[in-house]
Amino acid sequence: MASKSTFRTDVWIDWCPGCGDYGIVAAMSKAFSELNLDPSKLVVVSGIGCSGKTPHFIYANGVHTLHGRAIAFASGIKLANPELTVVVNGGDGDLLGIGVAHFVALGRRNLDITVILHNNQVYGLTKGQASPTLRRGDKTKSLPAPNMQDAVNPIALALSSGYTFIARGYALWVDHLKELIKQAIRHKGASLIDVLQPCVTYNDLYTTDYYKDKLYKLEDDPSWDPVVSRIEEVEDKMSKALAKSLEWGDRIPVGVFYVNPLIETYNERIAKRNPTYSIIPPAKQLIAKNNGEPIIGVEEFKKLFSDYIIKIVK
Amino acid sequence: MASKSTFRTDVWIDWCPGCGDYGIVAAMSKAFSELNLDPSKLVVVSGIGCSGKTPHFIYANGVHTLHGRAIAFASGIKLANPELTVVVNGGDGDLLGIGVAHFVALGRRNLDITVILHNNQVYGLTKGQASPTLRRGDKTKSLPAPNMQDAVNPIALALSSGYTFIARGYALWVDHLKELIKQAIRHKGASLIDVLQPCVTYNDLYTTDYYKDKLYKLEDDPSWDPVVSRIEEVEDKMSKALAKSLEWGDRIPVGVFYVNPLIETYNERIAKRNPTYSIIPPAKQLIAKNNGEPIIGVEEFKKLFSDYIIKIVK
Amino acid sequence: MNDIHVLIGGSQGSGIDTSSLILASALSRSGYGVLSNREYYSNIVGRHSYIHMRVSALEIPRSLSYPVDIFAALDAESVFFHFDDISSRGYLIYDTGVSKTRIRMISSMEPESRSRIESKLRTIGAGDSVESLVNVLESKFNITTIGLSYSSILDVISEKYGLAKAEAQRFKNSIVVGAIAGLIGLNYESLSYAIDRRFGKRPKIAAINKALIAGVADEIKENYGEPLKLEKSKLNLEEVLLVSGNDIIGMGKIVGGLRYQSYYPITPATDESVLHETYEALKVDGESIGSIIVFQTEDEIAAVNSAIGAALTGVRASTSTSGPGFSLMVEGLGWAGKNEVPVVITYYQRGGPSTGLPTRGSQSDLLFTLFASHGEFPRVVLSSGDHLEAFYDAIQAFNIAEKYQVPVIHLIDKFLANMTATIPLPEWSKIRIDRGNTILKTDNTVWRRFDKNSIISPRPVLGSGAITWYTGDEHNELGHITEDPINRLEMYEKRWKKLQLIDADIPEEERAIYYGDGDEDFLVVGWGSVKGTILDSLRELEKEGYRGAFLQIKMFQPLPSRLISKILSSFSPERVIDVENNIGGQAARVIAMNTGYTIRKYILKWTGRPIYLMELIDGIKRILSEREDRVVLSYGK
Amino acid sequence: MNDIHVLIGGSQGSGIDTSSLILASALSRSGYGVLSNREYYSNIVGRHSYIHMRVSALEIPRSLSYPVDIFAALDAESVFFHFDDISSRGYLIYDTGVSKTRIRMISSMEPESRSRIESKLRTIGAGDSVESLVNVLESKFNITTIGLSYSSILDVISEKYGLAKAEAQRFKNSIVVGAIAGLIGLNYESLSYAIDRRFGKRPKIAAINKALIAGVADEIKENYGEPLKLEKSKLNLEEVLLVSGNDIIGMGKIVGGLRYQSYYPITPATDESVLHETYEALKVDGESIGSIIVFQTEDEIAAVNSAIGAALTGVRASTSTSGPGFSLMVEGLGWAGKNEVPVVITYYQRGGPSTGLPTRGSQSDLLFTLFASHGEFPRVVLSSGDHLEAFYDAIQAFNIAEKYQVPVIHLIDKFLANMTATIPLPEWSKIRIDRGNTILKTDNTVWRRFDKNSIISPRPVLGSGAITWYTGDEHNELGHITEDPINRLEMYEKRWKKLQLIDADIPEEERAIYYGDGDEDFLVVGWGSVKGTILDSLRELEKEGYRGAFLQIKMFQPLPSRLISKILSSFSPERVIDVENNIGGQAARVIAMNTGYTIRKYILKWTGRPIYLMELIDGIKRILSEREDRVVLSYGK
Ligand SMILES: Cc1ncc(C[n+]2csc(CCOP(=O)(O)OP(=O)(O)O)c2C)c(N)n1
Ligand SMILES: Cc1ncc(C[n+]2csc(CCOP(=O)(O)OP(=O)(O)O)c2C)c(N)n1
Ligand code: SF4
Ligand code: SF4
Ligand SMILES: [Mg+2]
Ligand SMILES: [Mg+2]
Repeated sequence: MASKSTFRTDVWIDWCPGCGDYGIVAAMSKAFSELNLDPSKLVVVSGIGCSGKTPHFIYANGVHTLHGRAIAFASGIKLANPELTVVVNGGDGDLLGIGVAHFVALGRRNLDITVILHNNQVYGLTKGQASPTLRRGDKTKSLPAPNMQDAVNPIALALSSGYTFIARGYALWVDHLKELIKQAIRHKGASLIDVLQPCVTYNDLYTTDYYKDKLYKLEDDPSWDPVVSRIEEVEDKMSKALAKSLEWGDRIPVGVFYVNPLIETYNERIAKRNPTYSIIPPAKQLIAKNNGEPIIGVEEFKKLFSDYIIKIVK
Repeated sequence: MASKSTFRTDVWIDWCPGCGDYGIVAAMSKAFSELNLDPSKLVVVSGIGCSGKTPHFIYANGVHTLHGRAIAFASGIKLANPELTVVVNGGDGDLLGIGVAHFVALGRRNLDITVILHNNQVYGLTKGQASPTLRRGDKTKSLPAPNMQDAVNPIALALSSGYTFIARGYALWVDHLKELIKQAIRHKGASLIDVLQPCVTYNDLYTTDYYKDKLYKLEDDPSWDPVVSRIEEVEDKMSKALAKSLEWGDRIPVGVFYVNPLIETYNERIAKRNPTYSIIPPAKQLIAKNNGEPIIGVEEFKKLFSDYIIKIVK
Repeated sequence: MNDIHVLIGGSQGSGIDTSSLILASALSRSGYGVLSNREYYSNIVGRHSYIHMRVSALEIPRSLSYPVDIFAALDAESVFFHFDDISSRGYLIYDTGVSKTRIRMISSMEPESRSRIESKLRTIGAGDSVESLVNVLESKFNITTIGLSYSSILDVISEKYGLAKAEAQRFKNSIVVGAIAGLIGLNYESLSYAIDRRFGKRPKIAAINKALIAGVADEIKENYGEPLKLEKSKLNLEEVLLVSGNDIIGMGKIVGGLRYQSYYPITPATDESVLHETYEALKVDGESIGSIIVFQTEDEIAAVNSAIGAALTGVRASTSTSGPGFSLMVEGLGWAGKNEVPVVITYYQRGGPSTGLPTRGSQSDLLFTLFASHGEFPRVVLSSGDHLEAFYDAIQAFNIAEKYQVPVIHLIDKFLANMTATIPLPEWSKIRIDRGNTILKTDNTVWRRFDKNSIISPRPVLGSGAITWYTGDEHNELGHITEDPINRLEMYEKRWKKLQLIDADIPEEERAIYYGDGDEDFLVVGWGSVKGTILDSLRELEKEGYRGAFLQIKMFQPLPSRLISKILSSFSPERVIDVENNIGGQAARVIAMNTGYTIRKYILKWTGRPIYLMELIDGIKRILSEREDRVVLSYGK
Repeated sequence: MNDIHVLIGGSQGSGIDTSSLILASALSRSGYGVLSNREYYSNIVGRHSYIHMRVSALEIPRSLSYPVDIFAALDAESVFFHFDDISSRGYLIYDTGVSKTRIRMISSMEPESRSRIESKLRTIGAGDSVESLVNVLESKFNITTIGLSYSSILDVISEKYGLAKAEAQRFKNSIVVGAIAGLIGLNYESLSYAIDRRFGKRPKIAAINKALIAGVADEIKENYGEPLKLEKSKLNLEEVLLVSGNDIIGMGKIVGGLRYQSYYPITPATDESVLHETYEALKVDGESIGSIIVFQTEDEIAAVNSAIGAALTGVRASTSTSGPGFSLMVEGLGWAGKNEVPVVITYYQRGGPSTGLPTRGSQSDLLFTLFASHGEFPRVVLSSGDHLEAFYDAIQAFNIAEKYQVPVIHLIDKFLANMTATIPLPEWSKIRIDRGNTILKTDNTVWRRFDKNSIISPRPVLGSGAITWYTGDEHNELGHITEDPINRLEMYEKRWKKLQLIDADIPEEERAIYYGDGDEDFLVVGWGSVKGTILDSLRELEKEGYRGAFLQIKMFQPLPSRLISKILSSFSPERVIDVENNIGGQAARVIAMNTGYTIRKYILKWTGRPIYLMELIDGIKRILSEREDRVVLSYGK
């Protein structure tokens, strides 16, 4: 059977041999294990695509949702039970194309969810059409003609949407990626990890060969400090992160681009308005007595809704 | 009746007295008139909201579509008949919330459409809920509590999506706005005009009073040159535009933020692959003979689809 | 009088809501039953809107009718719109300040309405000014027209209280409240109570209103002598709720245990979520007994999917919307069905198709809700006939959703949503929370979430301690993808059989309500907010010797087919009449689909306005006289 | 032999598509009729897939059946999956290199399938290795097992042509082509033609394939002597199309004047748009006769709405999708209905609900298409029974859309979409383009786009010279918003009446096809791709003395109700059988809804696999023997 220590189920992984997604699963399960997470308090949510199958391979609660909608499901889960650790896995088509409205909204809310973007520049499961991260003019072997649309830059989009932890990993650098995932999960707020994920079947441009000599780690530069420690630094750190995100050519950076721990999470924003929320999550609140009577009896009802009640004086 | 010279219909405008939208209609119709457009070759497309009603007040073809979807409709119109001038009007909820996927996609394609964003920071027609451009912590009179989500920056989003003409106008500066609209329409490619549009009924924060002393024109600074004249300038002009877009406080810039005339439009990209496209628009192509026979007769069929035909040799 | 109809017209934003609320509260306070509908354009300021109210000393009204006894017009446009809605012997209250206004000067009137009204004016021989129309009403139609100079009345007020002219304008709507109160003899105490209820936190405004209303009322009383004085109420209630449909459903959900409500603004659903926002911190006596997350999403796709996500954690989760929003929820609905997730969608029908008539009503989305989303999965579709039913049903919707692990669509219409009514407090003995096989806590990590051993598998929620998987793909008992044909066969049928199970569990009599003794000779079939109008029409018709029964369909999926068949076939096929607010006779089609019984007679309306009592009575008579098979109703502005 | 069933199994990505294409082309070249279905997982590489093909010397096959005469397995997994699909006296071709492979070593097999297969193995007394299974097949089941060492064969090739081992692997699938060719006596010329057709542009690969296939074929011939030799074809055709359903629909649309196709990738619809991409520049003899915009959008919402936008300009515009995509198109559909826009949606049904079985088939979305979107508006829903029909219908869909200014949904299923068939060329005499009242050019700027004087108002397109307005709100004749109740009444009914108009215009006989002489004593009702299987089953049953007719429903909206009622009621109710690929008997429900006729007998399947001839024959017999009311089919891996 599946096992907690490895965070892996015994479901056969049906990705193509050599697919970068294997690295992502390996990094995730290592990260979960090293963070010593309780798999029953962890929820891995995904969209549709090759990437969408991820939860079935992870020994933790898994919610494999609809194309583009993982973040919407995840948001409901996290809001209703903030005690759960929620990790989203999605494809580049999934998160940045059909689902981009939710991607942007998550940043704006800074809800404490970790998003792992399987960035393979193609729609894998539907046979290699151009995804939103493929550059204009690129022609993968799966395309009849060069791509006609400009690419979306996930890091830039996350920055401008309000994500407070933004990193890039490489699917084949499992240990490095694992550390990013750990940091992202530990971070309180919306986090994005853009994972460069070679698709061996359809993408013959952005291959392991392509990445091999180009990738470098941001943290190797000792002067690189992506963390906002005072609110005045935001603009500066953001624009540095943005500039880094535009680097794509002979050198491609991976590592942490931006962290801002100073922004309230959405759960904190709710708790401010509604203190009970932080004491007992809605998912654990009692709504009925043992005999099935609602906890709001007629007396409670009258008090709650007194504004709507009129006493008759004939 | 309605009239061509004023580009106004005789439909009664049912916006609230004092609404900024009046200024937008005035600026648009003046711009159309000064550009001497043929109203039958002009299509004003809109979404749903107070802003969505715009086409009914303009004497030109009007397509009042669905909430968030104006750009999708407009794209089909422009692709099928590139000879038409297509102008989109949408609310901030419309274009940057529910419809943001299409907003981003239009930039990536650089399709020659002008988008006029009615930015009033609220959902007007549904009674003043926070729209995606309202800042966190803001509390308009229509909100029960301060807004919990960060704002989207339309200029920044347009920049990162690939729009090649980006400007901001103010609904009450009709002549200034008119000039922006004219430039945007003349520009070949995806253009956005973010129009600050006071909503007198629900938004008591971003009022004419608020804007009065803060707005300034970018063009008043003689050193401001938003136009990319060589492709190497892109990064620089973009980051300058971005920096300007972050200015929001005592001083708020309006005017042209960024223009890049060097990027192929989507129609040009198609024409490259498919030269007939630029000669005769699909909307004008003949598909049948006068007697109703398709122009693809059996002979043409056999030639077109010869790859699928097998001659039998018994 | 025991029963009075009142109409108040004015432009959107001019305060007729306040007038209506004050009147309704005062009347409720005095023990009368009130039912009041609001009609308005999809517009923020400037278009014509009106309140149509019925007051009864004998009962809680269930229907509205025309003509009205009193029509109070805040502006000239209203006079032109509604002059033919007033009963002969009725009263028109209008502003003499607009006497000279001609119809063609009113730019806010849509051309279609204007030209029809102009031709009506010609027909009755009125000119095109308010003045000439008023004269004709008075002379030819026996209507008492009460012209008041609104500006003079306001001038008095502004002088007395030192208000600027513009400020005083905001009290204009109180003039008509005063006038109406005078005509029907509403007592000062009730009015004062109602004003305090509305303006309690702003005593000066309350005081001005009191003075103004009392002043006008006294003057009217003096001049006209309470011609429509209401009898003392015979209703036997000590306290009532004064609520809209949105309100009472919002309350029902809260009592039913709602802990997560997502929404994207849309008329006529938003008001329910706005109520929930007020109750986020559920406080009783200053102590919180829970907290509701009210989540305004980026679109309806996120609304439904986040609610489904929330439901997976064990909260009672819901979203509210209307047609355009539901159209975007269809894919999510299928996922919920496939994954056996209890989620409740409260669906407020407005006038379609597409954007349609966003602020008007219909019952035109029934078939859509029954078959929305690709593929086959069980869902429950439940509709409510009035405010109280809607309250219980809102709770019941959650119970069904959790007990059978299915999405439930609670189908309401704009008429019910926006009608304000006085209703008695719900009876708590009728309320139970049934969470079915929901497992909130377990020590067992290993669960077959979709155990095929029973149709309803035990459901450990996310966070309970169990580890479970969900997917929209066909899945095995663990929730992992499988394309195996035999698992497919069984898992698909396991889900589908829930419909049979629900059909067997919930008595048919609760899903289709028969109103009749068994000796009636015709039958009216209907659903949703037409209920009250149908019942009242049958009562009226009985006075004329017609004896009809009513079959109200409450649950459309699973439809109580056997009971319906039995009832339908006990009537002559020529005497079964379907009444709906749509063009397609949708409920009748659902009945045909499930029972093979084809209803032959229809009374339909699709103008976006409610079905009124007098037109329904007339329609039924026309059908029963066998002159017509299909009567199309169209009354109302 | 006149009729042969062949099955080829192998893992996804191992080239069985190529095998199948070469075989089918070669057979077609020799004049045989071919029908071939592909079954595969929602997976790119590694899961089991197979081709199920029928070849006939007498006709163009319309159905598939089991058991098969030849089963060629590319790997061990295939052997375990399909050993019981082989007829006794049939042939199994397998790789001796996997003889020792045990079922539990095959990790790509889903646990549900594995455990069922293991228990089958036990039942027949086979061990758990390929070898032991093969032995049992040979000894107990009379199956000739042909073990070939695939690696030795490839070694020869790699040596001869200097290929690396891995390269040589890519020719593995040609081994089974050769073996099958040998068994059925397929001639070299046809094979060579087929190989050139596939690999013409890569002569070396073509040459290797030819050598390999011919070599294996000769060896098999030598050892087994063409035991299943096909008779010379009696089909009287000079040329055929070898096409999938996706292909032929794509072609039909092009002939029908398609100029705008939007899509978002989704199985099983994408292939149609991929074909269109190849034909963007419509070139005949090097000259372009038009251009098609093929627009890959950001989602299906954009796909449908951009197509609607395009249609407004006068192009014939369409989008193709399947369930999840259509679920997102629902709101757009309503806008098109409301604005009377001719747009065609080609809807390929796959296994639902939700993500379901993305690469399998169903007929479970009929009711959804009929009622999708809120509110009431006319739409046409058209379904096709086979490849040729689908071609004509694709053109017809545009004609109806333009003539009646309505959205048209062309409902296909994955079975038809993914089945490859040899078919004759369409007949041009049956093809007409009817653009109705589409006005491409006018000097008149002033138009009442929604002129109520006729149900179908003249339609000047955007850019024609006219000025028109459109809105999803209720609108007046100019297309401007109006909430006037009487305009509402009329405009709503104007749209709705199109259904009656279409119902009156298009002969019922074209919308429901009756196959029978009138003297049959039972009736099968069905739609879509079950057509061929039903017709073949009736033919087979006739041989056993059963006499059945078939009623094929082609148009579901407007349904040809009178004709259907007439036909249904001419049979004994016990002898009317509904056959569908769903659990709900959806077509039967549509019939009940429209006619009141309730079908009592059902043969249903929802495993995602097609209905096979032999199981349908059996099902019909079981129904006719009156033992069962509902037969559930489940054959197929
Ligand atoms: C609404 C909807 N549209 C289309 C599809 C078909 N579909 C399945 S996977 C996929 C694209 C996957 O691409 P991506 O998100 O990049 O994920 P990847 O496979 O590359 O991991 C699509 C379009 C779907 N499942 N649902
Ligand atoms: C799918 C859908 N959801 C919700 C609505 C209801 N709705 C109408 S207008 C509107 C918001 C308008 O806000 P915005 O886009 O900012 O435009 P504004 O009114 O401010 O100009 C909404 C949510 C709708 N029409 N369609
Ligand atoms: S198609 Fe690409 S992304 Fe999908 S499993 Fe194969 S290699 Fe991975
Ligand atoms: S609500 Fe606001 S945006 Fe809408 S018309 Fe009124 S002022 Fe303008
Ligand atoms: Mg991808
Ligand atoms: Mg707005």
